[in-house]
Amino acid sequence: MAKVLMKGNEAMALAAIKGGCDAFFGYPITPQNEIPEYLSYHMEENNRIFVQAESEVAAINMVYGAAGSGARVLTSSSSPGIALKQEGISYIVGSELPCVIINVMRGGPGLGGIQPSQGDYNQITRGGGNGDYHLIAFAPETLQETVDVVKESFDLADYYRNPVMIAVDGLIGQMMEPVDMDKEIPQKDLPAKTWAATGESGKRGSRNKIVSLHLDPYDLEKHNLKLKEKYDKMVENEQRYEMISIEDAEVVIVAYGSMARIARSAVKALREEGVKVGIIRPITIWPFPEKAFENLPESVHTLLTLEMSLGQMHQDVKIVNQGRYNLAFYGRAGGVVPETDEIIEQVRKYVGGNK
Amino acid sequence: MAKGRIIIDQDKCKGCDLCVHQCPVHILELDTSTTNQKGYTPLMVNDPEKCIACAFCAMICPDSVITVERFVKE
Amino acid sequence: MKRITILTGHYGSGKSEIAVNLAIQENLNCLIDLDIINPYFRSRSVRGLLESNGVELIESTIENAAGSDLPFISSKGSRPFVNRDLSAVYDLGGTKHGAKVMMQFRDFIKYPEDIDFLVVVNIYRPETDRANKIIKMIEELEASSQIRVTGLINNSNLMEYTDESMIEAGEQIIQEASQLTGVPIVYTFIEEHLKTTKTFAGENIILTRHLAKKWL
Amino acid sequence: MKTQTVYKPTDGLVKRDLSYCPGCTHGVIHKLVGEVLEEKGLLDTGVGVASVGCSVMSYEFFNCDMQQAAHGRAPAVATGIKRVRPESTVFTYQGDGDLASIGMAEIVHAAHRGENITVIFVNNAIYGMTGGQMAPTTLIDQKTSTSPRGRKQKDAGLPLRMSELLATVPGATYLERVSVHDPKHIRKAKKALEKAFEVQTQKQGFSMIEFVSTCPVNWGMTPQDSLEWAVDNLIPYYPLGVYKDATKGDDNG
Repeated sequence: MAKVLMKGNEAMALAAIKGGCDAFFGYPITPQNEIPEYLSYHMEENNRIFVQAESEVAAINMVYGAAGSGARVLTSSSSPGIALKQEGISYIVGSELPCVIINVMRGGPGLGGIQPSQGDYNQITRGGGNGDYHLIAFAPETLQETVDVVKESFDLADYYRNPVMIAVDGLIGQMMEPVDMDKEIPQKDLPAKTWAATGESGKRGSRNKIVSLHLDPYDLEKHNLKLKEKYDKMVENEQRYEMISIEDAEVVIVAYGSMARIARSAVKALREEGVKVGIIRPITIWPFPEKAFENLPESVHTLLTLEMSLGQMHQDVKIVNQGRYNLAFYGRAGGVVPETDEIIEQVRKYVGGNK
Repeated sequence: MAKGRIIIDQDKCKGCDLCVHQCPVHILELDTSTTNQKGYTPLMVNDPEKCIACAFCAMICPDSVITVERFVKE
Repeated sequence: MKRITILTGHYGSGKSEIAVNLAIQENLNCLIDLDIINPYFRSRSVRGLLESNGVELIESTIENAAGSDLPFISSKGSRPFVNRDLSAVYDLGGTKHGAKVMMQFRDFIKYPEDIDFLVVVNIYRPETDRANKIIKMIEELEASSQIRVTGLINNSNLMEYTDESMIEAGEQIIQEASQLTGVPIVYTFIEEHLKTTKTFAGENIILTRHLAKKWL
Repeated sequence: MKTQTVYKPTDGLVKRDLSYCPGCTHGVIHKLVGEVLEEKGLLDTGVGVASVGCSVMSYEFFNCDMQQAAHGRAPAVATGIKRVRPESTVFTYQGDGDLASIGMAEIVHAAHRGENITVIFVNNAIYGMTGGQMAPTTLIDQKTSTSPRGRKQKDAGLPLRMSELLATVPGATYLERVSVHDPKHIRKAKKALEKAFEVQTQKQGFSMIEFVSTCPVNWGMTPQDSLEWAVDNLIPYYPLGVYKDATKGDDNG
């Protein structure tokens, strides 16, 4: 299929339809509004469900209900709205339900602003809801990658019976880029959802319950340990990342999403001058791609974390680094997007340094 | 002559007393001389001959303890 | 070109880039950004560039609010409609929802003959990839703005991947819509990187991208 | 002598003991819902939504598919289920803290959208589960663990009447308030439930039956005194009756 020119939000919405999304529940918030707008028109056309809820809280609980009755469900929002959804996300994980959540991040804290940011890193990877839980979180860089992971996420969510989040900043939601909407993506062999409360206990001959309540602490712990096994499996199997110009790099940038795009253009310019700099680009921010840091070349002496936030991912870099390399950080916040030259200047501070 | 009878699932009874107050012929009472499996004083029928099988006791019972049968002519 | 150009179309069709290019290349007096749909990549984000080229930017009622999605529009937006000394380009938000803002100026439009109301079309946008869809969009835009569409712009592109054949493919489909509606193609915009010697329908203008950063 | 069964425990409830306190009318209401589901043949397609509060474990009791919802969100969860499973019979079972306080937005908007679901609302004017705190429906001067001197209007406002409130919402189809304090009212309550589920099976939209209920433990009364207190105090403030019936299409707002 030929490429088309898509806006990020619109592309994610169409990708969800192509990924087999049965139902969408959402609430308006800038800068993700094109997602519900697109789906309000096109879901009905495809005989699927679209509901504009009264709040983000209601929307995520509608997701819970629909996912619990076996549907493939999507919700989308932006940072403060995702904060409101945390209650439902925790229940969805606790009840082992699959769903896909798109977060088009904007500046915070509070109402913040509508300009792009990566300030939800902690909210996404540490979770704002209660209890021990995780969700797979993709932080794609291009619209093609975004479209591909949205489609794949529905399978992954079903496979793990766990929510999957697509975490992009507002720039990716708002930008235009050519995309092949029908690019093949990996598919999983998925069992039937025999656990779902579909309203067919008569046909099934037994009744299904979707529950996150466990009255006996030992039962609850057992349930938590079972969930933990799932998270361990995700950590083992779902770390995704890209290594860019790493082979002889002295300084390795760690950056994701739009920040990785800017870093990429900085690295291109620096490489033309012979500066040895590369990038580790996390594609999943949870699980954090620890494997990418395992066998870096001898030439590396500094890891430079770049974020459109103030050192949230840098904490993960510190954890994985374990004192091996010099660590440096540069971030902008509040919706300010750095220029390529700014990044070049940052990298220059560290080249030629000692290990 | 009784018009019917009630069958009490004694071990499910929580001894709440609601049925006792609903019985129009006043034949129900809690048996305070004993406790059931749950530790409650269960329901008993004092004068079964007076039962009119109205089922009021069963209707108000929150724990579905009572089954009511009416006698029918052969 | 007419004294006033109003640009409409689907979002992502390239209206804002074209507005900025027209304002600068044609030395227009003002650019009026009426985009209440898009929160990013609006022509108001290049205020400095416009002002250094002598173009007055008219946008929100709030100053320094590039980070706002509030729809407040400056009342100065009506000036070119009443003052015949001013040349202007209006940049509307995408789709019929963006075009409806024109209704608030309806009573100021004294000289309709001065106005070109142009639909920007990129056939690589799925909502305008066929002649019938383009015609439907024209009808929707006219209905919500209450202004008759006077021309079409071929802006068919896949950004840096654009080649001549894409512009030609766009021309073919837009021409079809043009023939069915009688609305002419008035401009073809050509990506700057494309060093082409070919000529396309309408006036041909080289498009320099100002809004999207290089790394995008 | 031959016998004929006049009344037996319903198969609409799972054969296990209810967890409620002795004499709590939750049990009576559970039974009625179970009976109606069974008699109308709706168990096979039923999906109930349990809320938070004393009825949090109701997913163990209703003999059909069940989902447990976060506090107050049952109508949103039910919306999600009903939209993707329109042929199922979806009901929520909620108390007054759940429905009238934390879940106010969800209940109003589910009614407002005219969601084709049935809501069982149990109003006993107190938070039972968490230890007898004041509910939005607690009466003026009623003492609870968070209104130790009795509820005062100047601090806590007047008690909320949910059936009356929802009757002003254009999307709601059928609203009735009932009581289960004696057999006559129990029969009436069952009829109301039958009507509510019929509204759903006829795809006529949102229905809610509000039950005036009791809480002997947190009210600090015997079960029988609780019933009498409800009759003397709750029913005068929460009058029984049909608050909206748009099933004939003569009042759809």
